[in-house]
Amino acid sequence: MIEFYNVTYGVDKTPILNNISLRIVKGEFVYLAGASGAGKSTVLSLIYMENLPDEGTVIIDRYSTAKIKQKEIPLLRRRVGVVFQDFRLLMDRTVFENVAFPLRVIGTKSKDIKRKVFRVLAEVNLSHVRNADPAKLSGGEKQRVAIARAVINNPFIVLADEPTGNLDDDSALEIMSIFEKINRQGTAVLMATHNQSLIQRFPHRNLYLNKGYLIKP
Amino acid sequence: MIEFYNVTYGVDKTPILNNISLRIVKGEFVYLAGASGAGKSTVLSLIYMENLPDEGTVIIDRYSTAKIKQKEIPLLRRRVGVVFQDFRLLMDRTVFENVAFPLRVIGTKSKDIKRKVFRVLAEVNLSHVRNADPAKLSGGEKQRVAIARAVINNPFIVLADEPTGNLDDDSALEIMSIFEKINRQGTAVLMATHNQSLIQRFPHRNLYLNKGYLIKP
Amino acid sequence: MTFWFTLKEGLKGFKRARLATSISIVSVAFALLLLGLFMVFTANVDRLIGDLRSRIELEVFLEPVIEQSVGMKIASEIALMEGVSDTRFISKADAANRFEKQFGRNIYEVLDTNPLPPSVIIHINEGYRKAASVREIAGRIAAIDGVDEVAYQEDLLQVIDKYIHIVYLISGAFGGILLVIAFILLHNTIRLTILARKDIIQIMKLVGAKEAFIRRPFIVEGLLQGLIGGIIANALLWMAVALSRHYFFEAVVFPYIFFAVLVIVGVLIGIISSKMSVSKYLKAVL
Amino acid sequence: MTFWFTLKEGLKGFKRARLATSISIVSVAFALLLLGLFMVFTANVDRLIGDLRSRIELEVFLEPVIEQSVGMKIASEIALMEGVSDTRFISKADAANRFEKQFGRNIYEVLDTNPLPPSVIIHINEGYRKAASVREIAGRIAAIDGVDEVAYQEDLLQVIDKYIHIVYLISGAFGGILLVIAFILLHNTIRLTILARKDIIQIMKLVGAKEAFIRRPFIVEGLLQGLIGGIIANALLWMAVALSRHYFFEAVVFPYIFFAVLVIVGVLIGIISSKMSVSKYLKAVL
Ligand SMILES: Nc1ncnc2c1ncn2[C@@H]1O[C@H](COP(=O)(O)OP(=O)(O)OP(=O)(O)O)[C@@H](O)[C@H]1O
Ligand SMILES: Nc1ncnc2c1ncn2[C@@H]1O[C@H](COP(=O)(O)OP(=O)(O)OP(=O)(O)O)[C@@H](O)[C@H]1O
Ligand SMILES: [Mg+2]
Ligand SMILES: [Mg+2]
Repeated sequence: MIEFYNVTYGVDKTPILNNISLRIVKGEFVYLAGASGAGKSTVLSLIYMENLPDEGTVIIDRYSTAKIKQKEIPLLRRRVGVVFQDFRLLMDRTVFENVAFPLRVIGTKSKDIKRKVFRVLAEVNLSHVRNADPAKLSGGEKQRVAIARAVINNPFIVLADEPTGNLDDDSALEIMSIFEKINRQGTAVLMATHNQSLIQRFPHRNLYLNKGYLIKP
Repeated sequence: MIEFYNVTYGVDKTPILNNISLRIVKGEFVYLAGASGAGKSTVLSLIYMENLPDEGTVIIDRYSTAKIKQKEIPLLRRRVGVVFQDFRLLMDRTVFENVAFPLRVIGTKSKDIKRKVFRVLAEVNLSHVRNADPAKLSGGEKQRVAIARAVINNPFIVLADEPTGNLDDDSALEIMSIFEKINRQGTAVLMATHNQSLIQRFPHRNLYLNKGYLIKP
Repeated sequence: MTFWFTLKEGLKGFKRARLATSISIVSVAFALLLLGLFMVFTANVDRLIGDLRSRIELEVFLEPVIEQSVGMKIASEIALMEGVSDTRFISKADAANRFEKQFGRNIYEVLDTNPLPPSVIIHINEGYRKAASVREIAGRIAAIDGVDEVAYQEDLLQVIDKYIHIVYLISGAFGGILLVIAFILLHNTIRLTILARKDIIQIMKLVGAKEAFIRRPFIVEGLLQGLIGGIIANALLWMAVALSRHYFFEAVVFPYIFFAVLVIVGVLIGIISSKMSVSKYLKAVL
Repeated sequence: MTFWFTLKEGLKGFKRARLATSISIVSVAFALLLLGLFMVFTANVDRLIGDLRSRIELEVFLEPVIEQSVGMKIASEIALMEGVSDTRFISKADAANRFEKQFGRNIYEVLDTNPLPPSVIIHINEGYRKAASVREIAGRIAAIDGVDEVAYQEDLLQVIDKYIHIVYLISGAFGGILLVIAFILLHNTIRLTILARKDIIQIMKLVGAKEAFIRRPFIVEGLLQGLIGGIIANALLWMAVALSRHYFFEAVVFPYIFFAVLVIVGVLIGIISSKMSVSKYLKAVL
């Protein structure tokens, strides 16, 4: 369902990823570990196609970087939920509208939007700040808004870039249980993380990146 | 050296901090723990005086919120290094210039700036990206730039808001050893963090916040 | 559904970027006001030139010995000719009065008889106030029995004919420059308001919004900026016209179509600029 | 040291916000061009009115029986009077020629003798071309022996005197409105370029920079925007003047001081706007 074939990617002749091949099947839960600057966020960016590989092919669902048309990219992204490392919230609207945005994009009815957003906000413990300005939230609260937005649209895979980095251990456990739950419902999860204790507590397949190379386990 | 006397702070009638009293002495290393949204970042903001208490007094070095003049605040801030949770890098200039900024502010000579910045960048392992655009760095790299900027000016205290949130364990250990080192040199450190394993590995006094209240140990 | 969502989003864009949008509206209003002032100015210059042309008169000198009644018959004959709007008969006595005015002496002081010829002063219809047509009319009149000579300020007419082009050219060039300037100013302002939101545009794209979906509310916002700016410009322009009617000329010309022109120009620039700017940032990220 | 750092920072600001700054410079240039065009326009209208006034002439009719030599003596006597710039003597023969031109007939065809008086045409010095002064001069001339009557277009003079105020008032009002518009447009553009960097300003403040330290490079940047915009405006204005000299009037007036005025206005607005906007965001955070 997600396949990398000998993917190489660089910026300005600096290689960032070298000859990466990997496969994530439907409904799998996979960690992406590696030191700071190893290329984890870059791997994720190739999946939601913010970046395209210099060499090799990335295949996501029925889309291949070899032949995807530019106007198909939004359709791909609606099926992939992303928790960005720097959150990338829409700072010009409320928490509610941030979470609702992926539903607005596909033209969901207002009533359904309201119902779904309320449910997801409750799951991440943010019901009380739904009308707040995201800029004023604490780091962990922003992170949870990003998570809510990533899962609202029932994607087939959620890419989570360090989704517990700004969370205390209790909140991190809660968030992990949310990811476990959506994973049990059939959604694949690819989580870039440094949190070794989480990896040990919730064991799943682990991809390890080192300076742009995928290390065989 | 840092003293909170019955400090209360809120926004729009929502209380965020309630009746906080604490003291951090010269050269101490103190953790500030607590769940997401407990008010850790807000406590730090009262120290560098982005926010002023609604009630009570905060005394930092020779400045008291009761009588500090607005134009003295920059002077205070030059003595307090802050690693912001969201980094707050100057996105319009290079990594080098970001780290150099606190020195420019006090009019340090270019030659000295170069020497000092190079040394600090080497300590946080960022020498190779010194001319990069901060927006393009990985999460952990941005965090290390923020740390470098906080310590460049030999502050008497460094406030670090979740400074290892985006770092893998190895990098986190390295960063911790940097903080330990500057602490040994006499700089106080107040670190808001969720990372229990770090707290256990490097034991120091721990302040615990819960929903805006400081819990007595 | 989508239409209303788009409109609502466009309106919300105002609130979301309140400062930028209000700065932009003020700029739009003032650039359009400028354009409006120039249009009013041009309309008034045009009216003035029309006035000048309407003052053209031909003086037809008749034979000095002609009977007054015959002269008046010739005058009414001329009045019926194509291109002539009206005629006025100047008798020998009227001519003597004019002589005195012009030379400061009564002609009867110097002479016993009045040697001055009677004449007919004629005005020309609007469509015929050009050197060529007037010359043609003068020729036809000169052929009438009893007419001695036809005099008119041919050189003035030629000057008007010649300079009118220059006046219109200058007005046109100035108006063109002004339109370009107003366009550039509005366009730049709207670009800057969207530049301030380029992150938002890029995030929307990364979260799966199609380009059209992102673009539409911004276009609506640009349209509304142009519309509101146009309305404010109209109000200011109307005040300026009312003030100048009160203090300077009551006769300031102000075609109400200008109101529509300003609003339309504002709305078009708003739409085009928003669309161009948003597209730029949409292209900046994959 | 600090001066050079500030200047360098201001220059770097250009590179750091290249798009915003270039949009702003273009806006500044065009708003100033506008102002320049208007100043040129006004200067030319002023020249034109001066021209019109310089055409004022008085015609002094002498006694018809006077000797030509006496008439010429009177003419040179008048030429020496205060306010008179030059005189031209029209003999009886010249008057006869003028009669023929005006009435279409040779005066000797009708009469044996020439009854037309000789006259003196006089022009007035620049400072005296007002209805009151001219009336006073005419009075003094009328008192001279041998002068029969003094004729001039008093009504034309009164019209110029009356309307000149209105023309200057309108020009002044229009110029004032234009200055306000140009100011608002520039100010808004520069505000928007700084709005796009408000985060930077706030971060600087949080890291211990004093307000003046943050403000200075932005002010330098605003100054440079105004300066560059002014220079571009001057180049465009000079092109416009050169083109209109080539295609329309060779005599287009263009005082070179305008170059300086545009640059100074641009620089002032750049400085003031930057300063105001930065201060706003400096106050937004403690
Ligand atoms: N657009 C870019 N231009 C230049 N260098 C880039 C760009 N994007 C990423 N890099 C570099 O590529 C390397 C990998 O970046 P990436 O963000 O993928 O790391 P990461 O594994 O996510 O690290 P972290 O754990 O710190 O977030 C980094 O050294 C980064 O500086
Ligand atoms: N300017 C503000 N306006 C409204 N609410 C605010 C503002 N600043 C902070 N808050 C709220 O105050 C609470 C405490 O925020 P703070 O950032 O101090 O938490 P924190 O302990 O740092 O959390 P985290 O670990 O998630 O960073 C949060 O619920 C936050 O939403
Ligand atoms: Mg990363
Ligand atoms: Mg925080």
